[in-house]
Amino acid sequence: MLMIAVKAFLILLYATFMGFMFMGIIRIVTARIHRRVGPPIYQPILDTIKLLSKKSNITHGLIYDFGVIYALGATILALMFIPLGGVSILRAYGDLILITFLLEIPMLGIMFAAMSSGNPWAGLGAQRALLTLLAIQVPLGFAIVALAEFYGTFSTYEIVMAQQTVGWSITHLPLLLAAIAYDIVLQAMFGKEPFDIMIAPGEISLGPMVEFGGKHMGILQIQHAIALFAETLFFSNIFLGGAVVTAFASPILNTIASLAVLLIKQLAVLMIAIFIGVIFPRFTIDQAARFYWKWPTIIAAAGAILAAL
Amino acid sequence: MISAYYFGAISLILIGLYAILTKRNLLKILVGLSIMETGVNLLLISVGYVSGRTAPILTEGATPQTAVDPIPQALVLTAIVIGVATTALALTVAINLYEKYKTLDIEKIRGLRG
Amino acid sequence: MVKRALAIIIILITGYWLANALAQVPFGADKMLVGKYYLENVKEQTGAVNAVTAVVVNYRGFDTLGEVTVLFIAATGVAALLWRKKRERTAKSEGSVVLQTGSRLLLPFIMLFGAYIFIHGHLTPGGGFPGGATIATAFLMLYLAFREYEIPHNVFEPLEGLAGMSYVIVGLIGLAIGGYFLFDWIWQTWQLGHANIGRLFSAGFIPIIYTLIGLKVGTELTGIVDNMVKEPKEGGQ
Amino acid sequence: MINELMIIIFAPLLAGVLAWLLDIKGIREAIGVIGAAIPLAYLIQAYQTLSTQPSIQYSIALAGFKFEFLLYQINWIFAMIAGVVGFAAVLGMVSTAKDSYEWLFALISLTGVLGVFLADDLAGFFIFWEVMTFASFMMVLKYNRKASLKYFLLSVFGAYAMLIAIGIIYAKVGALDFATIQQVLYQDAMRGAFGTDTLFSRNEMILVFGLFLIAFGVKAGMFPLHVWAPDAYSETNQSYTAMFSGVLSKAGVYGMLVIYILLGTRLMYEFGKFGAAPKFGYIIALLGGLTIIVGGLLAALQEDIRKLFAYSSISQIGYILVGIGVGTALSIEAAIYHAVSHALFKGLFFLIVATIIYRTGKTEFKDMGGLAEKMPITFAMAFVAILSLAGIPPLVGFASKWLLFEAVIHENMPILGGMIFFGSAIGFVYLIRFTYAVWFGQRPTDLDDTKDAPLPLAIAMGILALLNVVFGIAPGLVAKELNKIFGKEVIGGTIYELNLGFGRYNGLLITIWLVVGLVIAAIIYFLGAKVRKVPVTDTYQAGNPVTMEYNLTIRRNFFLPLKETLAFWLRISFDRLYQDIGKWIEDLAETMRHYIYNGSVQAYAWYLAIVLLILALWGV
Amino acid sequence: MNPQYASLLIALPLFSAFLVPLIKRAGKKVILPYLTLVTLIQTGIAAWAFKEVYTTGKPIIVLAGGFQPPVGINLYIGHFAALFVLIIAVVSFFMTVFSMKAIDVEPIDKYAMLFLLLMLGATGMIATGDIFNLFVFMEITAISAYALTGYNKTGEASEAAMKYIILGGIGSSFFLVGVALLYGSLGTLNLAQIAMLASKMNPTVAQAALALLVFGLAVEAELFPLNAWAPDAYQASPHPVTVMFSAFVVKAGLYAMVRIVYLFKDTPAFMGILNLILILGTLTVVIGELSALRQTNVKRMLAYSSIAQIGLIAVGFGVATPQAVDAAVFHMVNHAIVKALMFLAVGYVAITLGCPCIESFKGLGKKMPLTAFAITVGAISIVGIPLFNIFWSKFRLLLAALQVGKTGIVALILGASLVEAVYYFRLIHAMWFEESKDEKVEENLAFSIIMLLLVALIIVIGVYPEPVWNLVQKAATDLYNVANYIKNVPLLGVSP
Repeated sequence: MLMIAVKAFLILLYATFMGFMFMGIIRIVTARIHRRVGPPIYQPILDTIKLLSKKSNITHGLIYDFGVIYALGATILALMFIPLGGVSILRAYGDLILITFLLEIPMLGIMFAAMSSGNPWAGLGAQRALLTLLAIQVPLGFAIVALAEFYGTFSTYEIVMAQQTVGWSITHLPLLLAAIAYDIVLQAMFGKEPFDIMIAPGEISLGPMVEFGGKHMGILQIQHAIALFAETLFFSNIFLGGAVVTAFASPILNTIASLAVLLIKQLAVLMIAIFIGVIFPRFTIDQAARFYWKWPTIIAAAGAILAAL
Repeated sequence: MISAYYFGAISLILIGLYAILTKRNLLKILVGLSIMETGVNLLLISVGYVSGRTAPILTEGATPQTAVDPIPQALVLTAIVIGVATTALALTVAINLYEKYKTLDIEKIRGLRG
Repeated sequence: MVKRALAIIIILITGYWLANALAQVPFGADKMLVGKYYLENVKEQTGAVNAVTAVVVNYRGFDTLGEVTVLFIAATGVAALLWRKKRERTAKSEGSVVLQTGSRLLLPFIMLFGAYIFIHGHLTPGGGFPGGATIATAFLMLYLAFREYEIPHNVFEPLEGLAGMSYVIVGLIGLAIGGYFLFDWIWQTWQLGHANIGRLFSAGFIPIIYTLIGLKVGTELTGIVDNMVKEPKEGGQ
Repeated sequence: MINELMIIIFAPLLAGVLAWLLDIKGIREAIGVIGAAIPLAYLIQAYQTLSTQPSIQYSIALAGFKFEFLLYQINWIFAMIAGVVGFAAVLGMVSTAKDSYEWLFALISLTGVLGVFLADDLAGFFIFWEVMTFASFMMVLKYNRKASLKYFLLSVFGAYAMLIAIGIIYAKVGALDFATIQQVLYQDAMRGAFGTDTLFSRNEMILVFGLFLIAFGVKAGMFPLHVWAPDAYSETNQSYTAMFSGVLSKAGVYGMLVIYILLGTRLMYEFGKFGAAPKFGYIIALLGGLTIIVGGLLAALQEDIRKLFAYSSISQIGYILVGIGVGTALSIEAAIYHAVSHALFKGLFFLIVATIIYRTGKTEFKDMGGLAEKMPITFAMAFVAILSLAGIPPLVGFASKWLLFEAVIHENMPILGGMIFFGSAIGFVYLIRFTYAVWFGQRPTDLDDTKDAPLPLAIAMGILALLNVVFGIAPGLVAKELNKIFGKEVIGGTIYELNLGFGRYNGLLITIWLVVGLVIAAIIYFLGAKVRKVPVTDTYQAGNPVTMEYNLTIRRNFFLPLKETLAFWLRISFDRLYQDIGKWIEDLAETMRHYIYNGSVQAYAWYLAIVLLILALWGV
Repeated sequence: MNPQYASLLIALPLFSAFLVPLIKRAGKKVILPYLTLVTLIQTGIAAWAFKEVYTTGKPIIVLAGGFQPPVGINLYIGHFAALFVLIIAVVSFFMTVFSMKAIDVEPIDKYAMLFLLLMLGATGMIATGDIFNLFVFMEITAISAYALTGYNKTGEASEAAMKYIILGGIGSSFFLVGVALLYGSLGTLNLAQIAMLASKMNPTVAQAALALLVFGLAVEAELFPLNAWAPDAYQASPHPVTVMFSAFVVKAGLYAMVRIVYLFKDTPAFMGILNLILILGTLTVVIGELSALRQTNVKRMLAYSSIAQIGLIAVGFGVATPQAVDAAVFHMVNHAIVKALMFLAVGYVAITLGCPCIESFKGLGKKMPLTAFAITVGAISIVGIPLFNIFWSKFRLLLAALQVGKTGIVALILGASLVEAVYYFRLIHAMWFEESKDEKVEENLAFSIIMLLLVALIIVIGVYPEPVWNLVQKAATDLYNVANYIKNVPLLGVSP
């Protein structure tokens, strides 16, 4: 019991920290591409601490508070189910469908909180976020279907283990297609261009986030960090072979090594997202929907059908 | 070959029918109806006829073996009366119709339709 | 024209069909089954010499009852449909002198002849219906001859009903006495007139019924004539 | 007549008639609630009996038919759905029903649906089917003629299709009871398998299946026969709709199961399989998938709260059909599970809608907003319902949906898999729309003195919400009963855990960790400084000072971009197609009537002559 | 009691009709009460006959004049006839009550006579065992119906009567041709003997005779396209008469047709004629329902609906399996009850509010709640909702048709039933949920009682059809089992 608690706490800390690092990396890389210097990599952590320690906070009611808490709580919940190398508490229950759903839940909390503020930008942002969600769901679904059908199991952990013997998922054609689709989907999940219409900073003032400030925003920052970590982790696990290191005698070394392997893969996923995001301009919401319902869907569906055969 | 009585009877029936189908005057149609009835009566009677026999009145000279079938005659009696009744009623209706519509052209008496 | 042509085609085909069927019912052949029975037993069972009359009144009494009813309906129907608050005759002129005199003169004879026809129904051709019709012609003649002539309605109408009722009552008496509706109790139970077959006082209730029918038909047809010659008075319904 | 099955079926009917005859306010409500409670009580009692014997059977002979009733595991589950949701709906009606008319027909429809579930022969099945259809139709007729007629026509069209199918089966089998039909068709399939002549030809099987599919598809609201549902669900007492949507549509689902029970083997033999699914089932599943998408998308575009949930109902039924269509033991169990959970959360939703309409008198999103503060209890219920429908663990909606996903995808059905994924997202979409427009944002001033739910409605909602939570945390409770259908452990695991071998879900675990996550988040939250509450006008408005006069909440055309994206597809409307057909028939009838009965007696005489001619031609 | 007393069923109405001119002397006011009394007695006699037949299980054979058939005419009051004679009497009794309010056109005494004779004619048609006698009774029915149709003496009434007379006249003429052919071929007119000899008949003659007989009776039985007189006649005749038309006059014609057709079971033409009836019946249903769809005159709408129902019954007889005949007879009974109720209620509305047009029915639930309720129950029943009587018969009928593989026909009929649902529910909606300005009307107690009685009957049969179903089964067997029919008639040994 205690072990689990400690483990969970460590995972949480690691994920949060890495998540913030990722956020920092995004900012730095983006800046570099823009030929700027960019902030230091720990800047997001500073920002968050600043937000959390604000003396004056406003609220729009119970839901406003609860939504934010719920978002973070659900993200933590999702994190626990994703296999993280050798250290995982609930990986036995890490069901593909479950995780897919869990990764979407935090958004619900944010939406609740944002909309309860009554700010029209928030409403507009929520609408766009939802439509984006709708748009990505089809290719996402097909990608998940392709995976499940290819491996005949829904357990993320088993998929990781299977990849140790048959090779990374992306080395198989159906799953390669699925991975491509999923990666495009990931772009929207991260809220990066060209699918960032929901937050569109210049247009609707960050959309759902417009009203948050102080500790609410701080919590959401933490949530964002963890979510970033969790999403890249999930992708690395299911498509990039995850990490099962048994080379060392010491389990601790094994764990550290696997975390390192995973981290590299996660960074790779992140980089792709950043590069795409920096290159492309923003899509309007109907363009995004049409796009997602066309190419990624076709690719993912092809993958799924191939996997089924 | 069909007998002349049958032929006549059928002809009468069909002539009556023809009148009903083509004439536009209500009275002519009723006349057609009457002709039809007459034809039917003739047919009934001819069905009961037996060659060479007399009326079924069994006084002297007539025996059951020399009389024709009495039933059709009885039937025709009834049929005639029924025909009379129908005609009487039909004419009455025609009177009423003329009073209301001021015409007997059935193409113009079309208040109830659809 | 098309209509006529079509009508003719339909009629020809129908005619051919009927003729075809009738060809299987040979004309003039002895096809009697029940008829033969009637002819053979009519005298003993009904006492009538005229087999047709026996069939009409005795064997197929229900038909005749129905027939009377039909005529009754017709008369009633005509009266009902032509009923107006006020009606009058609209004949333009009186009949000629010949007609007037002739009809007065002939009236009793025509009526007598009519009575003869229905009373002797069981002996000679004829019966209630022709007799009644004959009587009605007498009144028709009166209508033709005289502009203002009216039959005595308060006699005719009850008479008509009474005659009909009596017919039913005769039938019901048969039910009471013989156990069957329209049972010829006079001939079969009381056995009256068995000795004089072929004469007037024979044939059980046939003369009675024919008399009733004659009266009824006479009054009814007269009623129809009466109704038809009148037209609604201006202002009446 | 006194038999528990009869009591279960006819208690609501009797209560309805009594309530209608007495028509005294207070008493009729009491009678109605008792009438709905009796079947529930007896069904719970029957659970005991069913644990000792496989089924409870009863039959009566009437009008030359022998009506069989059988209560066993499958229909016990369905009857329980009817019992629970029906009871809750009736409780809701205590507040919302205006006159005895509604009591009469609501309770009759409960009888109808219970009868459908318990009937064990096709005649009884059909009769109760009609009773149910009729009673629910009368509930709609009171509110809207057009909607009700559309509902009735399509339903009766379906019912008649079923009647023909029943007749075809009856003609061949010579019996109407399920057991015989099942047996004969099974033997027929065997005969076919051995190459001898079969009783039913291939075309007849297609016909029978097609007719049944239409019949049950209509009731379930299957695409493209769903067009009645949005109107009918919305144009009636919303408490009743809880039953209408929650239970009556399940009759269609149950009917699909009946297809399996009666014709399954024979159809499978005739048409073979598509992957793991029987081909005929795949048709059901595919139509189910389309239903999910069409229903969901249209739900998102509605401007009327009732319509939104009506379409949502259609969409959710699509899931069940997909599960049934795939046709493995697991997928059927998953479908039934989803039927249970759909009844629970959709029943809850419609009770919430009933409460809102009861308290505000409004039905359109544009007139609402900010009600969460005024109706906290109702909002709490809505929160549970939303989470459940959206498929958020650990509520029952997720458990069933998860099972369905696993069952479908495991059988290598990629297309169906994609469809249901899309469906779950669209569920999110329309729910947020509902949440936003009704509960949050600026409140129109005329809603300022809105009160919370009346007690009966609150109790009714409480029952359903509680079950939503309980069955979500402990999905094994339901799974255990479902396993009894097949007599084997299709869904493994414990009371809290569902274990399929290739995937597992533990409701309790998720609850615990969710709580842990929430506690962590809450700790961070409470570490921060105190908060100050501000009104809705005090938000970031890009510098514009706003007052309550401004409408700050987007209430109309919330998903306008979606509408624009789908513009092309929205032009295709089956509703309009059916209406056009209807109008065309009416016009045809009108023309024909004037042409045939044209008033001229000569024309009529010609008809006689023509018949005579036909007779003559036939004779010659 | 002597079973021959059943002949009173014919004698009493006749006698009473002939008595009317005398009764009239006592004043016009007594005529309708007298009429009520007569029909009540008739109901009593019918009930006695009914009890007699159903307790002994043997038909009553009334021998007119004491001559055994085929020499004399016999009435055959079997299970079917007993049942229907009772229905005729009861419906007539109700209608006499209704007439007291509904008939305000003179001459009331003639109306009473015609009314009685219409009842008599239908009774006779159902009871008689002789084909020519059948013709006579048919004419009695028809001619009194002609007269009653035109009774209102409006232009419409006269027009309807004229159509009825012309079409009926053609029909009866050809019927008589058929009788002539039959007689010429067999030498007998007794139905039982015809049945006995039918198989030996020349097939050409048999076909023609049967076709002509069916043709003639189909005009009375309203089979499409021979039914063109019917909607007009229903619409234009006085309301009680419409009820009688729908409840039993037409059914008597249908019965006669079926009785005759079944006698020819062993002839080659039998199957053909059945198919003809089947096709005509289906057409009748479809066209009847479609024609009713957009009617604004509710009475005419009901007329078309009534025609369609008759077509349905004809389909049942056309299928001609025992099950189908059972169902068809059941449907006859149910339809008689329901249509009596409907036409009564609609007529009542028409005389209270002025016209049977749809405007009168708007908001009827407020104006005349009981009448509206009665119409509603009737409409629901006709549409075929379970727990109401017609459902059972319709359901059984369609099942029976499907059983012999008439899927297409059933599909057509069901399609037509959908149409039926549309117009009936439009009516119901108009009655209950549409507003109207008019005040509430005090409803007549007697009519209310009659309507409630019929409503109760509808629901009782709907909920527990068992007793009626048993009766009906016996009645249908009586109709269908020709061998038994021949056996029951004590034929004299007159044979070729």
